Amino acid sequence: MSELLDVSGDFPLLGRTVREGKRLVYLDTGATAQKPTAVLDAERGFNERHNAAVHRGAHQVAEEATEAYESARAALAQFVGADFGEIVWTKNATEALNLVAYAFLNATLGLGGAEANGFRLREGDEIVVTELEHHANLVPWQQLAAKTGAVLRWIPATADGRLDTEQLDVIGEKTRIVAFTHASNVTGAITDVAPIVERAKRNGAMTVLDACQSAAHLPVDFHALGLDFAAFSGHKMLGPTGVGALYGRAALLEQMPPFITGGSMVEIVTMEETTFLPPPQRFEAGTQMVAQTVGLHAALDYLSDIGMERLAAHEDQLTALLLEGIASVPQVRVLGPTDTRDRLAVVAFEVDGVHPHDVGQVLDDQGLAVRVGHHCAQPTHRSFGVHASTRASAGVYTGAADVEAFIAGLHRVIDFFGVGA
Amino acid sequence: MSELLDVSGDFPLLGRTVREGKRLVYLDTGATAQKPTAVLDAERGFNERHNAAVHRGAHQVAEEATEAYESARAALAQFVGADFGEIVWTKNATEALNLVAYAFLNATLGLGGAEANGFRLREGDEIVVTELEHHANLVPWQQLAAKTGAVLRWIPATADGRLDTEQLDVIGEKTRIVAFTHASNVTGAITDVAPIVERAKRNGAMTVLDACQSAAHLPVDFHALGLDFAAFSGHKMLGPTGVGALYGRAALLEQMPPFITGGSMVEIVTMEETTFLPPPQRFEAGTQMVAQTVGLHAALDYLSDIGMERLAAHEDQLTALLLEGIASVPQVRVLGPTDTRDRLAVVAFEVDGVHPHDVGQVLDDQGLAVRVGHHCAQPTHRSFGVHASTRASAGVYTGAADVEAFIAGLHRVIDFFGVGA
Amino acid sequence: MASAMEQLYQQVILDHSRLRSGERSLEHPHGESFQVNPTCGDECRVQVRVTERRLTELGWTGKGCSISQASLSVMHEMLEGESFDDAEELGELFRELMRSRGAELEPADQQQLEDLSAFTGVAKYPARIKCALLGWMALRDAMLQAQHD
Amino acid sequence: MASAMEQLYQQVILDHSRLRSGERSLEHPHGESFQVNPTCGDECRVQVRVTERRLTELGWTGKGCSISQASLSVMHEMLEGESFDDAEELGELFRELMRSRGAELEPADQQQLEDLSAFTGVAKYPARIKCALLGWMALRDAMLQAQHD
Ligand SMILES: Cc1ncc(COP(=O)(O)O)c(C=O)c1O
Ligand SMILES: Cc1ncc(COP(=O)(O)O)c(C=O)c1O
Repeated sequence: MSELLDVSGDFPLLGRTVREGKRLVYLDTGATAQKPTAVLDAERGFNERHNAAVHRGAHQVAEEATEAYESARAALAQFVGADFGEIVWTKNATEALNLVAYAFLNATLGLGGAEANGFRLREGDEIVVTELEHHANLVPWQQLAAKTGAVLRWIPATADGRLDTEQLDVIGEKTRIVAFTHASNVTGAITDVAPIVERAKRNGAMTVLDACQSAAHLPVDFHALGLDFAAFSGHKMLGPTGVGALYGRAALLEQMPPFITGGSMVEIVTMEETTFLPPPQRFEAGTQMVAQTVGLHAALDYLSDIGMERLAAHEDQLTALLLEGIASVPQVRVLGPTDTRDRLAVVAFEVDGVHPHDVGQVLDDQGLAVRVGHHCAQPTHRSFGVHASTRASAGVYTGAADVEAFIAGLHRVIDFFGVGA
Repeated sequence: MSELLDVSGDFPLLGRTVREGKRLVYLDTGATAQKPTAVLDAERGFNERHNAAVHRGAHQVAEEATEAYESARAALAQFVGADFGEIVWTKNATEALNLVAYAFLNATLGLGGAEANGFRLREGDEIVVTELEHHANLVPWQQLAAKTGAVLRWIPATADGRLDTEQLDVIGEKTRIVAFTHASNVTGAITDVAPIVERAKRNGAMTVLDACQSAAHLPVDFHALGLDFAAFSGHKMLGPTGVGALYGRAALLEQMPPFITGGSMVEIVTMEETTFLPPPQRFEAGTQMVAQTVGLHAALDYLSDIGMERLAAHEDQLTALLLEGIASVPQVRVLGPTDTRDRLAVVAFEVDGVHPHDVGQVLDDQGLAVRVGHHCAQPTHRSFGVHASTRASAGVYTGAADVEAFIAGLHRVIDFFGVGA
Repeated sequence: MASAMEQLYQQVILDHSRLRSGERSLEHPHGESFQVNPTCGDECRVQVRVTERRLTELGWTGKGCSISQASLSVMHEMLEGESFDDAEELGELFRELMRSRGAELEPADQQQLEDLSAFTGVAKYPARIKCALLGWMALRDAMLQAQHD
Repeated sequence: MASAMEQLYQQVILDHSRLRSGERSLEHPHGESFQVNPTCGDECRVQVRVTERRLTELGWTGKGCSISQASLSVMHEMLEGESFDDAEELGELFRELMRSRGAELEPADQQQLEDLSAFTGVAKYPARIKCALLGWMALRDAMLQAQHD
């Protein structure tokens, strides 16, 4: 076993205590990550020196703001294996996924001219999702289907919370879109992307990857994966809230009609009609989350300094510790793979006879911050026959002591509710 | 004349220099405002102590984050004369306006059930905008019209850049939506809201106010104005980038189908279909700009401490100084009212024989940051027979010395390009 | 002194979450309501049968945490057979308790709340208040429905 | 030493912005392109007539700042009558100049750029680079079109 990282000192929030002086053990990184000082400094520094409207005006501060904003885009493109113009800023991954779904809707309603033909859906066209999706990569497609007459189909999950690769036949001739997660935020399972992309391509369908969990914890390369679109959020990657991004293959972004419309994405506007700028500006209407892109840039630098390979190795060890510790508590059932292969350090579980809210409460009382509920993935929970779970998830700043405290906490849950053997 | 405010010391960015040591005179507040230290501290403080996913999980930090997020909503509601549940967070005003337009579209496409009947458009229904709109309050309505067969009509501008109140007859029986600005970001003219709301109501049309410029510089009370919707942005109100809001009358928000869909806005999700939460959650999909709402809350506190009446009086004096100074330069023509009545401290102008870019450049060289271009309002410029202008706009931190420097700068422009009399 | 968490999980609550008094479906209810806690997907259905503004029968089904289940169970014990007015009054008092942030109650209120006063500790945990109130929201809805029919 | 702004507005540029060499519409152009600078709405239309990959005629119309107008004027003076290859080479060199952030050019390049070297100062103002390049984008487009017809 290689050395674990030891960087929690970089994260001011982790120094605080909760519930009458208990050390905070933050195991909710799957929901949102804490931010290193470097990120907070970068964001504040921007606001103190370079804040102005971007892509406008000829004054020096505006020039600097534009430079900061666009260099964050360049850094992000490089970080995820994309070209500069293939990154569209959004407020979060959810908006990014909706952007794609609404491009299909708007094209289907006749916008975008002949260029947008590839985005027009016909009744009976199929959209394929999976049973492991976060609601953000399920509900927009349901809505699109309801509005266009397309049919929603899905790849089911296996009993241990992976995609059932025996059932990729769901993707067929009628499939126009395949939207799937790179890693489940419930089971932690990492998807083998290649066979899905291969089958989608063979059938002429576009691929949309939910990279929310993966981009934050693994090295990703969207070009190498051959994807058409991918969505992710800054706040999961040590960046600020309020910023996310869509990756879109250049040729496809070119063809898409806009989603949100307004200032800074137009060419010529008359009272009667409007022509639009090329991507990525076409999809960035109004004043953007500029300071937040600068914060995210600092987060990417921080992650790159560590190295995503090293981060992934660090988290693999934590996964092993988590699964091992949990295995020692017989009342606990993991919802997801129980080995570390192709798996993030995200572990959802049930405690026999104790509701997740109650589990979480007793853990919280010990300073252990976990997530309880359905984690925005009700169908995934239903596939396990439960409607909610407790989830512990690790990040760059999580250490072995955190996992130990967590396992001790689980024993206290068992004792407190008297559900011991 | 009462005392001008003197608070520029609260704004770190204003202490910097540009272009080889020149004092920065920031006259681009109409585009985006600078932020006081209190705002930067609040945002950072949140990130250092309370950052977590809101409305989820049972741990203490998540509770605190939720409390911070919702108390920002309460503060904003109070600030603009709305009820708590009538404020929906968005990334900017542009998204807020699109949210309303897309609610109409989605209802028209059959979503939202019988409740959403009031949002269904039929071919020939009319949407009324004005010639003074920012693209953010024009293009989304053009798009909605193109997609639904509704017809776009507009109230023209007068020669001095106000709404032509003689032409309110554009609002008639067929009108379903009247979208208009509270204050033009080009001419600075403040709209007399009452007669427009009255006429809209009489014809059963909904009203959508673009309050971007007004909410930042005047006391506003959306209930008192009898509005149905209003949109505005945090970054113009001394708050962070990346946060804005929609005000919607409670009864109407209830009836609207969602816009962006995903996590945190759903009730029950199956693979087949989804039911949605009540407003405002229904319209807040995915992880929100939580730290930014906290920053905005601090901005509102800062503004309230000063008092919006006092701020408006301060800015009125600056308007007078600006208009007076400009009147002394014969080569300059103001695009907008030349008296201070019902007018913001936003002054766009032409310099005879000098292109706005060149005007802005020479001003910039003296440390004067103004905006050049069409300010996202091409039709407004066209109504003046120009395609671009230079714009100086003031804020809480602007002082008389700034205006003096600006007028001196204008003289230098005249000299530099040799267009003097 | 008991910790905040021990105050939260008082024995009354733990007992009621196992007792589940009134957990059953009614036939031909006059009013019913289904409520979901969006955080966790916890659900409950409350059904009522009514005679002259009196809850002659009150039944519930659902899945949820100990707080939500105990709250339903106590609700059933205290309100089945009671008048609408009493139910509304108790509901209002309970909602007030939940807004109290865990402050001590007046002795009179405490007496009226009976077993419900065991939920005082819940008010210190904002995220759990919804759990305690879920069944009461459903009851209010169900009563409204029964009134209108 | 001249300030950055004085370097930006060299006399050549101010002169050309008034001279407006080549400002006219062509009849029956073989290629034309309309470009807009989204920041300010500045527009230009460049039209070309072509014989054997040579720009026999080059005309432009448009409204814009001194930088964009001067750039079009110099472009006309230098390229009317020249071959596509020369036009492409010069355009590429000019784009390089604009990316240089105002660094000194090699003497050979400077010589080839002739009056265009007066635009060196523009490269220090990122927001103005688009102004200088607007006409050149239109020219490239118009030539492409003429080639395809
Ligand atoms: C009048 C007006 N409306 C709308 C907007 C758009 O606001 P935002 O860019 O923050 O979405 C602006 C500012 O740019 C504005 O001044
Ligand atoms: C797998 C997955 N997809 C999508 C999302 C949505 O991301 P956001 O809430 O930042 O839009 C999340 C996080 O909540 C996630 O974990």
